[in-house]
Amino acid sequence: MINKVVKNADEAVKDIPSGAVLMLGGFGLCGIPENSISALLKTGVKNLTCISNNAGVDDFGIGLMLKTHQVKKMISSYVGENAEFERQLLSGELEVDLIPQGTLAERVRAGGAGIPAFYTPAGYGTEVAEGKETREFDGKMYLLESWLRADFSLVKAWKGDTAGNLIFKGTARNFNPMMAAAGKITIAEVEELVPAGELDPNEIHTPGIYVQRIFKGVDYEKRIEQRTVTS
Amino acid sequence: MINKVVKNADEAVKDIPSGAVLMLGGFGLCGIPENSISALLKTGVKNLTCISNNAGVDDFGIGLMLKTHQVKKMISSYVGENAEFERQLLSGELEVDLIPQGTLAERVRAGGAGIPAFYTPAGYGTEVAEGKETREFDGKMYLLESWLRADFSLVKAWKGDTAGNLIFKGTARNFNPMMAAAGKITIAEVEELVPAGELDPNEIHTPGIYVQRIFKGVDYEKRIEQRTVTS
Amino acid sequence: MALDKIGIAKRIAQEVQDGMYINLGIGIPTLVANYIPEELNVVLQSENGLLGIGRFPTEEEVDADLINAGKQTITMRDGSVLFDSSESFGMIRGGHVDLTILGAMEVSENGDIANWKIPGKMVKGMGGAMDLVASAKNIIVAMQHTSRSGDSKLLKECSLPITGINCVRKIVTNLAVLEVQEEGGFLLLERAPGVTVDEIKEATAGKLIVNGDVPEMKIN
Amino acid sequence: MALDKIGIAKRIAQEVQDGMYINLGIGIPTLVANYIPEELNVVLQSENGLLGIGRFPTEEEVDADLINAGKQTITMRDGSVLFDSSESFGMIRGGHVDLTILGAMEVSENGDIANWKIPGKMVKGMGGAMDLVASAKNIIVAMQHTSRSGDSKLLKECSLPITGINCVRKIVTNLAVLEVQEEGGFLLLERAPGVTVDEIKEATAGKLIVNGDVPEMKIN
Repeated sequence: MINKVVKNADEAVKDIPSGAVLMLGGFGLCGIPENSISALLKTGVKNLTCISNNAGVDDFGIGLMLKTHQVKKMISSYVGENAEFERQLLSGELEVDLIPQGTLAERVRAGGAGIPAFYTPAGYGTEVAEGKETREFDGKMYLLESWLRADFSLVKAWKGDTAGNLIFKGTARNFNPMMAAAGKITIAEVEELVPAGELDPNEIHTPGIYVQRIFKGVDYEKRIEQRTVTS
Repeated sequence: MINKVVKNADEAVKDIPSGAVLMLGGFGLCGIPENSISALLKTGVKNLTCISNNAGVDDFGIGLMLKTHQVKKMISSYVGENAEFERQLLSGELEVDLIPQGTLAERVRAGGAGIPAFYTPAGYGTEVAEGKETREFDGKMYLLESWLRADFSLVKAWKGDTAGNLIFKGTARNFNPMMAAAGKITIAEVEELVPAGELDPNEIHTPGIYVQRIFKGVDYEKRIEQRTVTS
Repeated sequence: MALDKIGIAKRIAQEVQDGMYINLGIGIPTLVANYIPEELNVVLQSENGLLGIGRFPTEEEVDADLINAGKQTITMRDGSVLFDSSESFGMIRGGHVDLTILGAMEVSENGDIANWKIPGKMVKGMGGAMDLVASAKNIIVAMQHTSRSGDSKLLKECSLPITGINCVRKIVTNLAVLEVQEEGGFLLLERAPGVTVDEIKEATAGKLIVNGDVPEMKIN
Repeated sequence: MALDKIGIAKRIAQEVQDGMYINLGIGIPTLVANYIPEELNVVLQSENGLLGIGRFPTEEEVDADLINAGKQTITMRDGSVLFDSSESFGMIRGGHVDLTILGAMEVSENGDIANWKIPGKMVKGMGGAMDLVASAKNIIVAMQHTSRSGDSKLLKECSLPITGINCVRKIVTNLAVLEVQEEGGFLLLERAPGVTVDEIKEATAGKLIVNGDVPEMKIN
């Protein structure tokens, strides 16, 4: 099997240039590539376009990259509570493209799967439809939406093997598998890295063909946004 | 959890009417719904449109339904070696719609996922493109293809639970998951049926939401088309 | 007397039928889960990738890798399934979810809904709302009948940027249960206990249709 | 001397580079797997849902649920992955497979390929061939230079219904290795051992481009 292992996050992200288009997996703070984000803070690349369902919080996730002014544009479905984000947006430092979550998921999936465009009903009749082609199928109206692809995709999995095969945990899967497929170079960080052959081929969520680099992440914080418990 | 269990194949297929559009999982004879096909031979429904990657062989799989003249039309990517199939086709008893395999897979996936149409490069410039809209994206030409949906989808899984969740085995997965999602009524037959809660939620290939009926199949033959061995 | 949030949730819970797959939005819709009768087998979908949302976890069970679409920590029920966002919205878009319950800022008499953006205020994004309203077969809106300033939220046309057109089927407010008619208009189905038809008329800016006697809701 | 099928497979195996993901068609292409140098790490894709095709099974290992796209029983290598047909063709269409090797009945000088249908004969279907040729970045055709009746299979234009246009990059036949040029024409890269340029010219109906000395293939 092809070996995709790199030493660590610094090694994995070192050639990401300023101006690159990145995809970052995760929903809220769940399943985000914590190590790759930390490494990008150190390389200091600028003018990044970040495709990610959310933009983190002020002091975690993509929020950290906003603080260091490394992000030029966010493509997201929900940018949540993030004071620095709001400030940069209002001051014009940051561009934002808001996309319905299912359309975002499908556009990324299309990017990985070689489908340049597809029709979806989401957003028809709303401002999301402005400037987009519309069309009726079986009496219902749809919008034409195009694929999204990235120069680099940064994903986070639970287990991975040296061939780049990935297994996610719980709802930390979310956008990660589609983004893995839609990146020209996909960098996967995992909590547990095993030799090829140790994962059951029938239980793998992301085939290694989509992953160019894989490393074992360290010090996962896995911050929780809404800690809700029953007593 | 919602209980989807029905007694057996006869019970599962008894309301499939003549003229119905069916999807049948499988690639070659691998992962085909053997029990549901047997039950359909008994109900004797006619004029079926069968969407299936292949058409079985003379004495197995969909080939059995061809013998009984229950199939009006096949929508497939490869109809292989099947003398009765050829005879019916040449005599005009049977219609056939041949579709590139990836386009077939994606059209079925689109049917389940609510995408009425999408662009694919497969078949551009060939007779498959006749009468279809074409369009250029990033300097490459694509065809517009539409979704496929079925009145009933017949799928075969390895393990399933009472809530309709399915796990496939080996390459017997193939078209089964997409067809499960694209059927108005999806009938799943499984080799092993367990109570909801016994399958790991992270290892399920087809979520039970797509499955309306599930039963434990019997007497699987699992015929092999090309038995190739090393000594 | 007008219903409180729990009353609205309880009334909506009566719309739930055995065997349904349901997506609950944030806010009052989330509360509905607490009032679905035990004997009904239903499955709750979370669009971030889970079918079979369970109760909140105990302190010991808390798992950062298991949250709902509101980013709350949760547990899974027996028979749950995990999947990615593409599969999740395929499920929604493909019409496999039977019932969607969500909040709204405005609903128009032809079923348009506005619930994602207020001009002049910070825009947070539509999340999955546009996909849900454009796709679901059966959409029930849970909301207050009027805004805090007393303006009706049931309008002839939405004044806010809309989330989807022609999609809301039923509305449960603190005052009433209403059904959006094919040809337009809010058909008054039930009144909150003690609330009069006149009070509802007063609070409804869009076309209200009253056919004969309007029964009171039955809330336990 | 013209190559036999094994010779063609051996020559194509030389095109394989370390780290490649490869889809092999039925026939000669399948044989290529046997001649890929051990030291190269490559992964074979089977479009029915497997990355990491292994050797044929022993009698005891035979599993009806594990076949390749040619419907042959197979095994899996360490690090294999199983997936469904939609994911498999997403992988192909998305350009993730580095090399596709397939057979052909005809190739035209602008890279069109015909390999699925002969008018008047029973049509079996294109299977995955149209997806593969429309999607792959790097397509090598393995075929005989001429048909059994002696007609050239390297043509100005295909006479048979085509599978895809403008897609073949390289052709390895029993007589030669040729590269399809952007501007059209078959550039002669190598001759089979002992085969002359004139013999290749003779066997090529489409435009053959010969630049200087053409080396002989090196086949072990």
